[in-house]
Amino acid sequence: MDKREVKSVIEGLLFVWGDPLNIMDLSNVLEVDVKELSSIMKELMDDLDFNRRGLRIIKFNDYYQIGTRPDHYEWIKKLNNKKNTRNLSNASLETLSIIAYKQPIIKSEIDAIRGVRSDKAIETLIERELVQELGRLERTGRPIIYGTTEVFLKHFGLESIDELPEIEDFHKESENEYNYNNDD
Amino acid sequence: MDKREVKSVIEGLLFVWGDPLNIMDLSNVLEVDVKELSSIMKELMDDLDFNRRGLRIIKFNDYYQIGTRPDHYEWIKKLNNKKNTRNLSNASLETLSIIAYKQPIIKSEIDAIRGVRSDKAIETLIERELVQELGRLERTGRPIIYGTTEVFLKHFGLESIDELPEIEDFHKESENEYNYNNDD
Amino acid sequence: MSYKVEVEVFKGPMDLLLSLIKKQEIDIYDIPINIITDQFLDYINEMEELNLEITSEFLVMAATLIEIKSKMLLPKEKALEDGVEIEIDPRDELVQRLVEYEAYREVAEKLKESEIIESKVFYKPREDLSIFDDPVEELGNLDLDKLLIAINTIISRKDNDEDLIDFEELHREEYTLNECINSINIRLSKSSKVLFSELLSIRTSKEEVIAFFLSILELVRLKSIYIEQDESFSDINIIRRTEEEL
Repeated sequence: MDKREVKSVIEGLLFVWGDPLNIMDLSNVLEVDVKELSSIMKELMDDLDFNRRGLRIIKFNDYYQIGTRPDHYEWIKKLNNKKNTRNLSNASLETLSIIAYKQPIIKSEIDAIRGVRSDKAIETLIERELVQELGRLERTGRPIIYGTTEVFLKHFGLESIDELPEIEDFHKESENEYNYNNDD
Repeated sequence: MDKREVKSVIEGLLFVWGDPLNIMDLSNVLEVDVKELSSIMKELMDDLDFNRRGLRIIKFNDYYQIGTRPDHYEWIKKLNNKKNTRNLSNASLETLSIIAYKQPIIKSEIDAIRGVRSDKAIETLIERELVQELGRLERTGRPIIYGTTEVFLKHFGLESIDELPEIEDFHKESENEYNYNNDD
Repeated sequence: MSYKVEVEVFKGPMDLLLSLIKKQEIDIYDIPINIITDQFLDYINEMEELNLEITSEFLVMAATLIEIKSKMLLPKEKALEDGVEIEIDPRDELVQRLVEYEAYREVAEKLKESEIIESKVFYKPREDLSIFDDPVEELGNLDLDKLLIAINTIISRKDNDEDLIDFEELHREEYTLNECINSINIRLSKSSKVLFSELLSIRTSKEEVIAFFLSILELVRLKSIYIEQDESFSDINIIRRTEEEL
């Protein structure tokens, strides 16, 4: 099978599967090794974008999924009025950001950063499968350790956790700047 | 919207709809008159063929439907072999139980609950006279509404649908396994 | 000095503090602690006046601010860092916390934007791959247990997160009292007692619940049933009156 045909079959497979499909499974079906497939997938995703096809492929961790373009939302909504989008509250988003960057993290650390208790926010995030319990810390009280899920990546259109928007390294910066200002 | 964009949106619409979609519905959604749309559709179908995309659009009478290419059949079949399909041991029974408890219900809702398209299962159930069409929902695409039949009641020894055994509330059972692990 | 703030906006003391700093266009690394402390306390007073619940977190922060304020009046503590003696600013720790918190707040804003975009994507359900399976007679021996097991399996599998289902438009629009009364009478013809919860099913809409409830009241009025409850808010026992009671 030439590369073009592989791409074509991939479209078909993702269409049939509907749900996120792991690259290992694609590799098994197509009999193409994961590394090569990975670069073919990248090309295919770019092709679809470049040619402004009506469908796009998203990637998160090792999963690929085919879906519609966000900017076609208004048109598609006219046909399919069932999509209810529940966006997260600011408190949940704030909590989620902390978990995303600092994972694995325990609740008391989240609370300390936010300056408020985060129980309810964490509960919501777990319910929506954006956050999961990773285990417990072996110390007094055995606090639960939290981390983000694959749903989290998909929800925010991230390929992996490394794609989170950059934030300044505040620990270093605050120290430096602070000392600097201090000396003035 | 330029023609290219119209084509792109059509792909998205057919993808989401899944079933055959009437040109009148497409025309209403896209605000493009039927005659023009008809020629755009022809172009789009040719585009997909010419570029050997993994999906193709078929037309019958005034209906259009997007789907996979027949010559990809063997690859797609491997997808079924390679993957356990979420314990779909009993697609018909599963579909029947949803219709019984949630009727009146339309197909896209059954699909959403099962996470799988249920065309074949519904067909089987109608053949067996356990399920019937109750009418159509008055909205775009006029989807068919399904419900159970007298044969269904008789078969299960029920006097009325209210006698179905009680089940726990759908919403209470929110905790549960994690989406994508499912696919492994 | 009185400081007007929109009371509900703040998610906590950090959020409030950051807003105060932003409004004043102050350098976060050189906070005029007197002014900020006063404004923070003003805000708490205002909350009190409005009878809003002041969570302990706000009080802890107020105490911290006052402590820093008083330390600022004292000669600065010194510490050795890499063999060099440096002055410790009492604001140091608070500033670090604020900077960190602000960073996450900004990230949350960015995530919010991507969330909006990604929520506009539609996906499709999986095709029914069982067409590739060997045809088996799935509906061979049907019994109620199997049906129940099937629906329970679906329920337990379901991630009821995003889905999509709006049964509202499908529901029948009216539930007449007569229908509900009939249905209750049928139940009571089979057993002398039925629980209110047993009248309702998974498909029961709010309107239907209300209709059932009104029917019960009507039946009580007609003296064909009486009702009992073990305690407030518990399930309602609906009991048929016997012939002699009538």
